[in-house]
Amino acid sequence: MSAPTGNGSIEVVSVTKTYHAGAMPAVDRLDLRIDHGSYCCLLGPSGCGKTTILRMIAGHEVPTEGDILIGGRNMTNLQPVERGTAMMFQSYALFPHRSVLDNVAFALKMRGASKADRHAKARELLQKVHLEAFANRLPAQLSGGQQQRVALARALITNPRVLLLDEPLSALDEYLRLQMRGELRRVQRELGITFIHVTHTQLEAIAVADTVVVMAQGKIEQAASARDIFLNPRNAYVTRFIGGQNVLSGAVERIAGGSAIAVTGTGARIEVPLNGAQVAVGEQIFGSLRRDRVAVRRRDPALSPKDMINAFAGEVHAIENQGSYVKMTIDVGDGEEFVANVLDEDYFVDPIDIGAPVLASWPVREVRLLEDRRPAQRTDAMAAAA
Amino acid sequence: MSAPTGNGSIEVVSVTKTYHAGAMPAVDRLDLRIDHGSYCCLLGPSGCGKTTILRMIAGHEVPTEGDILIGGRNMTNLQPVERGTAMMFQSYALFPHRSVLDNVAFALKMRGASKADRHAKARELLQKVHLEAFANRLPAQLSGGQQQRVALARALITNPRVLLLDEPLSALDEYLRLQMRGELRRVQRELGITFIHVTHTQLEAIAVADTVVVMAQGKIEQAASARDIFLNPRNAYVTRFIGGQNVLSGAVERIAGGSAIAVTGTGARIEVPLNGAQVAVGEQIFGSLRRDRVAVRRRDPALSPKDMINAFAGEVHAIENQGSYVKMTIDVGDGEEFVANVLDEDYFVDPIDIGAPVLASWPVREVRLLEDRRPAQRTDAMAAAA
Amino acid sequence: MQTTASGNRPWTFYVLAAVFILFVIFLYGPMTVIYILSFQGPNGGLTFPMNGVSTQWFHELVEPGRSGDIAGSFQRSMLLAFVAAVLTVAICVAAGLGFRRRFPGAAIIFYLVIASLVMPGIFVGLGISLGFQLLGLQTDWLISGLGAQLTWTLPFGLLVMFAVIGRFNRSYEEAARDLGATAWQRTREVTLPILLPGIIGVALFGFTLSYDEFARTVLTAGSENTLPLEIWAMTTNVTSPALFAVGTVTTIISFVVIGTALGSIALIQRRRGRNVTSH
Amino acid sequence: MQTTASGNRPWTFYVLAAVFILFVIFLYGPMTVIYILSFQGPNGGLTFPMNGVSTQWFHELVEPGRSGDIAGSFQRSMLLAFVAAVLTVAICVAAGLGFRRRFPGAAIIFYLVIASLVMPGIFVGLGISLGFQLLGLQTDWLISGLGAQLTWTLPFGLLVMFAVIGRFNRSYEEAARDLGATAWQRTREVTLPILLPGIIGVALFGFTLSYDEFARTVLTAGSENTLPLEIWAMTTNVTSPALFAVGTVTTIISFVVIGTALGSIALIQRRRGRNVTSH
Repeated sequence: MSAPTGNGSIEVVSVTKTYHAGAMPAVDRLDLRIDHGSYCCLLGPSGCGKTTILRMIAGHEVPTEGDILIGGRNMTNLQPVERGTAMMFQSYALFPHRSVLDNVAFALKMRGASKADRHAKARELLQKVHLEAFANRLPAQLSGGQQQRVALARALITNPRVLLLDEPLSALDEYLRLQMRGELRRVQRELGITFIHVTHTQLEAIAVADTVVVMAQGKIEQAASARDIFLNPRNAYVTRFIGGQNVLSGAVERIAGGSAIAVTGTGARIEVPLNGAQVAVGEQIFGSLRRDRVAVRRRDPALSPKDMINAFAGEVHAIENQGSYVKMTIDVGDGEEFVANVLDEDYFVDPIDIGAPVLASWPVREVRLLEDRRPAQRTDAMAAAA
Repeated sequence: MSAPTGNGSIEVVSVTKTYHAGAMPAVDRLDLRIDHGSYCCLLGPSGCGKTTILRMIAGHEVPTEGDILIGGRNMTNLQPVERGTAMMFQSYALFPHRSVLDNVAFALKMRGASKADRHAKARELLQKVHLEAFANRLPAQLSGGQQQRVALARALITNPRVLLLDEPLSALDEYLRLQMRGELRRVQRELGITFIHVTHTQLEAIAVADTVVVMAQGKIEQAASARDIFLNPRNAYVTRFIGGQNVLSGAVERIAGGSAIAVTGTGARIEVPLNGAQVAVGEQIFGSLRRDRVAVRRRDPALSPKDMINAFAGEVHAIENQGSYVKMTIDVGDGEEFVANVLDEDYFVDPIDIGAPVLASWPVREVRLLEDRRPAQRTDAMAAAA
Repeated sequence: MQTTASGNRPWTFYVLAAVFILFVIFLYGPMTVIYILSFQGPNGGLTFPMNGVSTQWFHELVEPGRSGDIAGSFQRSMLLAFVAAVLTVAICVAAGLGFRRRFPGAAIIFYLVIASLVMPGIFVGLGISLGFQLLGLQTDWLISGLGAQLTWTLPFGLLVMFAVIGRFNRSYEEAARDLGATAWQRTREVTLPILLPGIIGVALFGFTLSYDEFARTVLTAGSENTLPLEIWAMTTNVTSPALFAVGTVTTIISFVVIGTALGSIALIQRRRGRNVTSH
Repeated sequence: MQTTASGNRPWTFYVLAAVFILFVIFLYGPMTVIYILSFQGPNGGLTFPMNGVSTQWFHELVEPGRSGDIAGSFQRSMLLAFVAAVLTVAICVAAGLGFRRRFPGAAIIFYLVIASLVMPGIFVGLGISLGFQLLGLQTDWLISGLGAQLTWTLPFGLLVMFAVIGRFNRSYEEAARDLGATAWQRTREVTLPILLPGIIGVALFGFTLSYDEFARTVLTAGSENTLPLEIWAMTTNVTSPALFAVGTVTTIISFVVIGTALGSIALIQRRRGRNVTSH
């Protein structure tokens, strides 16, 4: 019964998917390689094309252009069952009229296995997900977490080399969600097969994945390890979407000592280490800055921050206690959200309230240059002078 | 039109609510005091009675026993409109056939205000929530976040002294949820009225509330400031539910230097500072330990942890990258989840993988005694000897 | 989601399409014959060939006495259908709203009402006429006839109304209450407008089922005929194309009624956006 | 949620309850008279008083020739209703599944089918009999009669089926496909079993609407009567309580049919748990 678990590497080669002639493509000339045995998360807001990619790998959609390779073989036009993949659906799609055991055994029944054989194998899988006692129940008699495990067992019974998970945790409540995402990761490690997991939740992607693929409007914005995505987001979109970092921006005033000195919209100056990147004076550059590297202290309202560098003056816009740290949102006057995550023991020594004037500062080395550039623009002042 | 915002303190006095004769009460002899102008979160799993309390304060349910006082006056049997409260419903319950403006003006229309008056006041409120441009739209034409703001404006038009919010963020996606919870907090500060907010999400409660009320099965487990709930959970239930801390437990072996030395189920020894509390030898005691205070290092598998104190030997069960820290779930062999949150820069120096043997240790001062006690029990060994 | 991997339509699709085209031909072919023949020339007969084209048979309908009491029975049927629709809406909406709260005996009454759907129509009429006879009352289209039709329109209306109200979110009413609306204000300003599309559907059911009713009405209409009864009488007596002219007119009326009703439902739904009724 | 602050029932509740009790009395009172009179003694007449009690009129039903062709027409009606139900289910299920994918002209066909609901029944029958006449065919209850009834049962069945399939989650089928089921296996093992309660509902509609049909059937049944036609003939010819015995028997049959159908739907729904149909 158990086919050998072949090579589960995935190649998406220049794939485009357009649903209606003339409409915006859901997926736009996308290339992606996923190594065998890795855990990959496709992350993006709804409508970014992540589910479409998953469904094309599964064989439930056919690309308009381009190829899907699994284990090095072109599978673009094959039926799902010929691909060695298995899919777990968002609401699990457990068959409501079949027992848990028959749900899990379904794929073997379709392949013509005898009742004894398929039930034996199904029981084995139910044991793995600790649900052997529920074999004769109907899905509606199980909790959400149990249903998810049945769906997992049902998908795994054919020994797929790739498991495709469409928002596998979205039907669970917060508590179970945190618990089950650890379990998914464990199962993937144990089986050593490729998992591709679609989600719109940044923390979920970073928590479980080896590789995170951040998408927007049918294209990949960045594909990298979870750690890289968090530490070194490529551009302002990824930085904002992942959320652990602030986006800084300013027009380059001068370049000194391997760093660009840029003037922000509010007139503050920031220093951005260039690490060899080339930027031109006048160009608008962007940088990322970890929220937990920002220090916040009270500010004398009279103090002008104009001549300070690597510090923003502002007012506290919102305070959110997060348990082990406090999230302070600071209004720095340029419309971009600026957040400092301050350790709880530091914050509660002298709690700063909403509306208080503060100064936020950070070490230069924590700023990273992003790829976005905008050409030099005539400033309002120049326009007025002209 | 604008009635003065009276005193919005709430007293729930020994209230019981039973829906069906003979059934378990949804709320069971519950007492609660909420100060005027504070932001209070009722937190608990579904079915714990938190929504029932909210609805009894709003006047949509009548207590089976006990009294509800608002601003010091007994309101137990009054109609909602006589209470000076306003409620925001879970799915907002915006009237789909009325424009945004008419939705907001609805309460004034019911009070017989002229069209000009009520529209003027409604426009004023829409301006406050930055939706004046959408006044003539229908609710279905707005996004989820905009609908929430309309619901807020509609509830605030009668200048209530208490705003009751039933899971106000549950209909929003993750990104908006984070944004809007800060906004709710800001609005409450600005208006200075009492907010009572029902949620089942721990982080949400801690993030917005002055006072968090943790509930289970119709009773209050703990009511305290957000910081206190996080730092000093009263018992194991609250500790597990809030989630930032581990629960330790063991039988008291001896008491020394103001601390109890207890033996855990796996034979490890833990030290629990008593701070004057009385415990008896043999009694089962419980302690809480912040997850971000646990240090984890690799362990020689041969090493026996038996004679160590304040350290658990175990294997890594799950690893979840959380961006600025890594959540390591460690299997210490006693069935209780044991988690260490390790700073990312520490973890990634030498990443420990799933299955690796590790030793988790912590400073004694980070352990806090919980109120739960269980009397001394015959151990299995004693039973076997008998 | 709109397309799946199997791009071609299966053969079953074509079989199905063929069945439907057959159905449409079977139903509309003969009806078309009726519509065409209703424009038969003044000297034409009940079948083809057409002997010229005229609207003479339509004129004959409104002249009393020429082809039975078509004008009178049409007025009666319209009035009856209107009254039946109004009563069906009033009772079904009230019942739908009132019976959300359970009370002892609700299930029994509900099943008795629904069971009347499957009672043989002829016998319902027979029973009611017998009952009137036993009580010494005269059967009349607007009394016993209306009653007999309500035994048919009410259960249908109730089924629709319960389905509609089952999807109605009570928090709309609670929100209105919270905002100070009295019970009457809640019903008028919130509940009824939100339920409006369903209410129009119930009215449509009531009107159409009454307008077209035969089996229950035939023994309870008394001395004056409703339109279907008059037409039935005509099929045995009248040998002129006026019969077909009636068919053309009633079909047009039916289409206007259903078009207006469905059109207004669609309009309301579109105005409110798709996602509203579902929560 | 079960109770609200206002504990007492409003006066409107009692008005409503009264209306319903009146309705039930109006409908079931006369029917009860029929049921009682069907046990009239051998020498009793068509009204009260009862002249003894007997089951003689039931015996008379099965003896051919005594009270018209009741047994024959009953067999015809049962067969016709069964065939109509089977065809309605087959076509509606196929249409419901097939028409999920849009195709050019789908909307037109759909509206044509639904519009047939509001076509006056008498005229549908007239048109079909006229069509048969024009084509030189003989009308027959199992051919033209069945066709005429399908113009009534199919649109109802389609409305129910579209409602049922609208709530059917396509991911069940995709999951089956992902697990290696062929198109036929998907339909047989997943789609049809999940839709079963709705399919039973459609069958029930088809059976009941056909069994009780009068207006469309009367001109298309040909020389042999269906049960409603036979009963109609009896109301003018037969003057014995055998007529009432027919009423009692057909009512029992109707209740058995609806009870079995609704009971099996309830059973299936309970087995699967409440929350399944909704997603």
